[in-house]
Amino acid sequence: MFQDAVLGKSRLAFQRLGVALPFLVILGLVATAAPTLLEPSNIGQVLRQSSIVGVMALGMTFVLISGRVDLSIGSMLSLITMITIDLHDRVGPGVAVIAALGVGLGIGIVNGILVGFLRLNALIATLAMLSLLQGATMIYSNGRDLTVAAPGETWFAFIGRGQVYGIAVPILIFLGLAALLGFLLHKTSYGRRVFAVGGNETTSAFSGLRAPLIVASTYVISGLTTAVAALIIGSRVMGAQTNTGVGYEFEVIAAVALGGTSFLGGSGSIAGSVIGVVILAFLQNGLLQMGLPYYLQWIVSWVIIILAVWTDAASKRKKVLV
Amino acid sequence: MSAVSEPIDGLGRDSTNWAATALTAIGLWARRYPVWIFLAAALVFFSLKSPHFLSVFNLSNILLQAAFFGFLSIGLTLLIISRNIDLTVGSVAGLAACLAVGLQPSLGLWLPIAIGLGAGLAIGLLNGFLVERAGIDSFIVTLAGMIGIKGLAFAFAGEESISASIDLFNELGALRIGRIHAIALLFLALLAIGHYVLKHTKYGRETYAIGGNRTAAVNAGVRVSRHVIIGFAISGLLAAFCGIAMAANMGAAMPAFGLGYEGWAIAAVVLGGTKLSGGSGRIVNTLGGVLLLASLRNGLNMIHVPAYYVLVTIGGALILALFFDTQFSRKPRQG
Amino acid sequence: MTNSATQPTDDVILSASGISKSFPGVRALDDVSFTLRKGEVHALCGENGAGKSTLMKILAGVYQPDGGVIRYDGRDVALTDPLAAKQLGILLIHQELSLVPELSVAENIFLGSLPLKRFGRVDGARLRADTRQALDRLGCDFGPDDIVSTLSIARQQLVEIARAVAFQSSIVIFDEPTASLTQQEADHLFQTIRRLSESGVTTVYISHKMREIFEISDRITVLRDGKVSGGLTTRQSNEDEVTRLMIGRDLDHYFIRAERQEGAELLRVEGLTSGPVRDISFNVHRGEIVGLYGLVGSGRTEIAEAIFGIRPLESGTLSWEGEVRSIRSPRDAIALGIGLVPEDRKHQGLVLGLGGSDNLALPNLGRVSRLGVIASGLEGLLFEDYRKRLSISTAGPKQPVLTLSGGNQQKIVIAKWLAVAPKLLILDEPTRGVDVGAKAEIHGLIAKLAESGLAVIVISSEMPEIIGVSHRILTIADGRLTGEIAESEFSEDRLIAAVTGHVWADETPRPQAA
Amino acid sequence: MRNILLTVTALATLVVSPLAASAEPKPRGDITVGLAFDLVNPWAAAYDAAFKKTAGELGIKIVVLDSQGDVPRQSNNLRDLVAQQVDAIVLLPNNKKAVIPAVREAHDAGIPIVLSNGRVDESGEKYVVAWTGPDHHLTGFRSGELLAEALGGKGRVVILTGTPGTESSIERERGCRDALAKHPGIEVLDSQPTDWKREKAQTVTEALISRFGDKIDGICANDDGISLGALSAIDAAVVSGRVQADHIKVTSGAAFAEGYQTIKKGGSFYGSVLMPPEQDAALALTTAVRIIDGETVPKSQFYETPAFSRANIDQTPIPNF
Repeated sequence: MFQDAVLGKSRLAFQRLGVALPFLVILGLVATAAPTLLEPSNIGQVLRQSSIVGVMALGMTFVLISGRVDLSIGSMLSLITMITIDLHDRVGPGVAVIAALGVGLGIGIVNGILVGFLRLNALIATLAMLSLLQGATMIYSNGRDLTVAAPGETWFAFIGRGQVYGIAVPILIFLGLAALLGFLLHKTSYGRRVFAVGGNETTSAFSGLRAPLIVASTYVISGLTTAVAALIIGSRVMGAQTNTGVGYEFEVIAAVALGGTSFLGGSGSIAGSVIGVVILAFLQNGLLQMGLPYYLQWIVSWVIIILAVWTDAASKRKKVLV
Repeated sequence: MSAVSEPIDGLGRDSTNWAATALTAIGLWARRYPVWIFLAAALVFFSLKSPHFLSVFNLSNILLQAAFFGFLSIGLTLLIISRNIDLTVGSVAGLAACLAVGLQPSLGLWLPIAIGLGAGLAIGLLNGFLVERAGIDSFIVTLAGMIGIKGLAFAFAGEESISASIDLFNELGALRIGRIHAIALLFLALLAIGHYVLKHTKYGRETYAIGGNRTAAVNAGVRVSRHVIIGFAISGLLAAFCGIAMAANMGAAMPAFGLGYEGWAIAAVVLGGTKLSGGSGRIVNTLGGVLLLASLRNGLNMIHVPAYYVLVTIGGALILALFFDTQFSRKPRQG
Repeated sequence: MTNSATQPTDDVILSASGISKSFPGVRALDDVSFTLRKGEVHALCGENGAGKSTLMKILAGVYQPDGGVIRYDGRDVALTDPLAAKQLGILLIHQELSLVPELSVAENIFLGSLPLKRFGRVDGARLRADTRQALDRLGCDFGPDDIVSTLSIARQQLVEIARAVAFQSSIVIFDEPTASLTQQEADHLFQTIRRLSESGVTTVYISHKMREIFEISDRITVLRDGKVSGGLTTRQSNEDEVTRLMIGRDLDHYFIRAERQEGAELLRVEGLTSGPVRDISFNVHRGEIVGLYGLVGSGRTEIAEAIFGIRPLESGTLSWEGEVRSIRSPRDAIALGIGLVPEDRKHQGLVLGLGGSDNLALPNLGRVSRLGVIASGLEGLLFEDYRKRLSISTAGPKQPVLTLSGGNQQKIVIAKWLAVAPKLLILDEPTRGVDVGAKAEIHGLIAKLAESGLAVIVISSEMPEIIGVSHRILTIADGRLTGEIAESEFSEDRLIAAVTGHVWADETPRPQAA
Repeated sequence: MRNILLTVTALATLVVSPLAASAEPKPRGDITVGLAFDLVNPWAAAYDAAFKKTAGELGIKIVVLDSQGDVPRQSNNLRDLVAQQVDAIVLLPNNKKAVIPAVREAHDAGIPIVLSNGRVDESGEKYVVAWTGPDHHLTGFRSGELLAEALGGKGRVVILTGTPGTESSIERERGCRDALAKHPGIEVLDSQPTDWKREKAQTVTEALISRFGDKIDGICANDDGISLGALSAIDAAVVSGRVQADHIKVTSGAAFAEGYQTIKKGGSFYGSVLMPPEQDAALALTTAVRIIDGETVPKSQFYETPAFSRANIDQTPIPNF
């Protein structure tokens, strides 16, 4: 706890490097085994693939810094994608996009009320929401997958498939949101409040901050980023499946944790999360390109994540008094 | 607090008072441990709604289903009280099940079981080591482990399920003592041991100390690191128990056994009133949480809630239970 | 049992020589030597950061020295861990109570060495009996099975002391034991220490409070910057000498009372009732310093919290500048111009992981930001301003406050509230755990604030402090206002009289183990 | 290996049900049939709908229990159905071995079990009254054959599977491999899971194209969703010039409506295999009711899942999911 607290801000730069460093070494090794990994076209592809987890990781960073966690994002992703695709053909892409953001906002508010205002345990409350939203997805779609009837004729395709100056739109959305939310988290008084509430809720309340509201707001951000991720995935696939988001919550949390955001709240950064996301995506892609069977990919990811976090923890310890 | 008794005559007086005192005591207890109220409410509700719910067959059924993830909750209660968490338990269950069954053709019955349990223990030790000696947060250690250990199970067993080749294994899994499954009894026995350990042994009392005030425990000379590592080992061992018990009951094993059970197990522990912030909790109440979730799942099946709505209902019920829990069990501020 | 000696003898029980200890970047102890005699009370003084705590942690086995020799009872010893120290008979009672809230008194006392029966079962009967014996010897009014979280802080401290009795420790180290105690509780503690001393136990007493040191100790060792700056016999020394050794210069005064320039009434509290506090009425004027004196648990903190909007009012009114206002949250209070320096600095006053400037900015985010964006220039300027005005020493505005001394931490809390430009500042135990130098600075600051027209409420359980700074003292006992004492009538006896009847419930003698 | 099965196709093995009941048939309104399966994909949703529809037509009551892909939970659900004393159970086993003890318990409780769309291991067959529907292995086999046909019996192939460890994924992959193994000119480069997700199928295919470049000639996918994900990746690779248009051929098991339309348009998506849930559900439920009525039913009512490509698409009905 001590270390996390101390390193919360002052040594963030170092800390981030701490995680990235062993990864770069490992990535180098992976790249020798799979030379195609570092081809420019592949790099672009991996970055684009990482954008869905990435966008959600941005929201999760806020939630974790405020000292909470959001496990509901996987199911939320499924539900919002389903609604978006359904409305796309029934009402039109514009309404679909607005509805997606609206639903993300709404679920974020519900999560926020449960965890922020009613003070329910975040882990279990959002686990419950995970189940609830999965059910809602099934009810909404009646268990069916949905697809866009004419994927070639909608501007909606631009979100997930478009390119601007040769850069895929999802990457632009990811990096743009990262810049925006990074600014919000690190440069505004709101962001400062999030750090304060996660660092010490009582002190925040004593300082006149509305801790419940701030906690709730992080869930709203998480809901909105999940909605954006749903737009990307919906547009990329031009369809929605009931299992679209299954398991995403753990991938997102792993990426954010890798980026140095503490589970105890009060420390972390958007830049760290971006690095964590990108690292994880390259690792997954590299292992796949090495031709490892899936189970070996899982085992190797396990070992590498532990090694990276361990190296990081060890380097932190050396730098800190006692 | 005040007794509601109105003594009518000398004869009934004692008993009324006694009853009132008992009621008050139950009321107080229920306020502290509301999970039993939820459980009672669920049992009453489902009994009224389904004629089959309260049958001996079904109740022993619920107990068996509870045991499946209940094993995991026992170890997790210990760990959560000491302010740690173990997300690998589901994957460990799958791995242990595969080892115990997959090695039967070459090693017989007992050695593979021992190897399965040993693997759980070893992974627990590894998790504990990483948390304590490498100083990584247990959530991250076990989140990464969750995937990796699943990989180990697939690497060992392949994708397909493996049949148990030794009949005794299956017979043990299907064994009933009276009307109750031996596995359920094993679960209850381990739970009782867990209760004993937490309540009456040095290890148990020190568990509370570590979760409640780690510095104090260190200063008092408690070997905290060793303690926590042992805690993870216990959790791993119990997870292995869970997997092997499931394999015995189903006469087969596959890596996907126990997948996602960590969520159920943790939810049961939290519903039982154990706080994730550590330092407090009781294992009997974890039993309440486990039974509540098992009854809920079984009960929704018995009253024919449409499949999609089961997910919604369980999610909603969990939130409601959590809500009432925070309303009921607000402890007075410490003086 | 060793209860023969009545006077401190010259037997050396422990000698430490040439102790050094470095942490990365800091030389915490540099060639420190001193001796402890059997049955004496040995005070250890020094400003925060002088190395007192490090030295004590070495004696308690928490840290290992880089160099030096410790001889205990005539032989060299290696204190490799807390258990080893405990087994030798050295017990450290930490400044922050080292108890587990959810465990019983007995379990806390014997934590780490619980007596066992067969099957690893904790021997409850023996545990209880041993605990009972220790508690009785200290004259405690609670039992072995009481859960620690239900006990008052003073009683929790007794639980720690009971450890020393239970383990028949020969050296007990107290690290600022009276920080959270009222005068009466402290007096009771001194009786306990004397009792221990009479039975041959050596006490090491660390404190910032000169009065206590001179009341209780036999000898004094002063540390400065990791070195021993002096060893004194208490009876042949005085406060000034100790202070000089501690800070390396003369300290002019302890208390500078503000010139009383009483202005208009600012706050009027009428019939305030909230939780344990009942029917409190008083007022505060601009430029006035009102002292609020009462025992821990008397309700003084709750009064502050009610005024500041943290606790809901059950009844009563608050008038601000003559108008009845409702304050439902700290936001409302801050908007009116009220600041609260809370009792528990680490949990209520600071976000330890954030830097000084971040903490300072917390209630002032509006001031340091433009359209919600933090202007780091403004933030830095604000911090720099207060860093100078309050002479806060930090490595920089972003240094996490966790790593600062208690005095500097407290100054940041005060600065944070001064920066909101309050009309009323409530300070709850403003100098708890703060060293002598910083203490004087804080007292001086309070005076200056009042002189500039601010209304101040100071809550304290340190009688010299409350008498030294206040213009008027209100006494609280059992949640009620028991008296109002004007400056001309200040005396310790008056204060004690106003809050007695609510002191130790166990003042009445208890049966004691022979 | 299981090619013998092909030869026995549709040959209803005339094993008489052991439960040739003697009592008079129950009135339809009193009959309750349980359905135990995983309601996790559109195919299952369509099955569910068809099951309900058939139940309505037959005038019987049903209890539908979903085990969310969790193997132990399916055993729990079977026991829950036994506790409710349903008259028969239709089971889509999510594991062919682990479900056997629970099947046996139902059998011992006198509840007939009809397996649908999947089998249990030999050791469990004696507890099962009848088996209906198609077979995942054959579905996979057909998709493999189709790919071999598309490639002219020669080329390099990757297999995209569902979620590792799920029965349908295991069996379809094995079927596909069995079919491809018959063509010595075909080499399987790799097999990777996609968790039945289109987006993941796309990501995996992108990585595979990066790795193998234009070496990939064909993709054999476990269902149309995976195929469509892979097609998105192929399309992008064609646009960026890394892969020739229409070079890679894709076939899959379990045709979806969208896949059907895509095949019809032509291009990389060569063909798929029909797995109509309607007939499946209707057959299973009718068989269960016939057993309750005391009729003798064939032990096995297997039917062929036809493969189709653009060539014969007009003779193939459109899947409704």
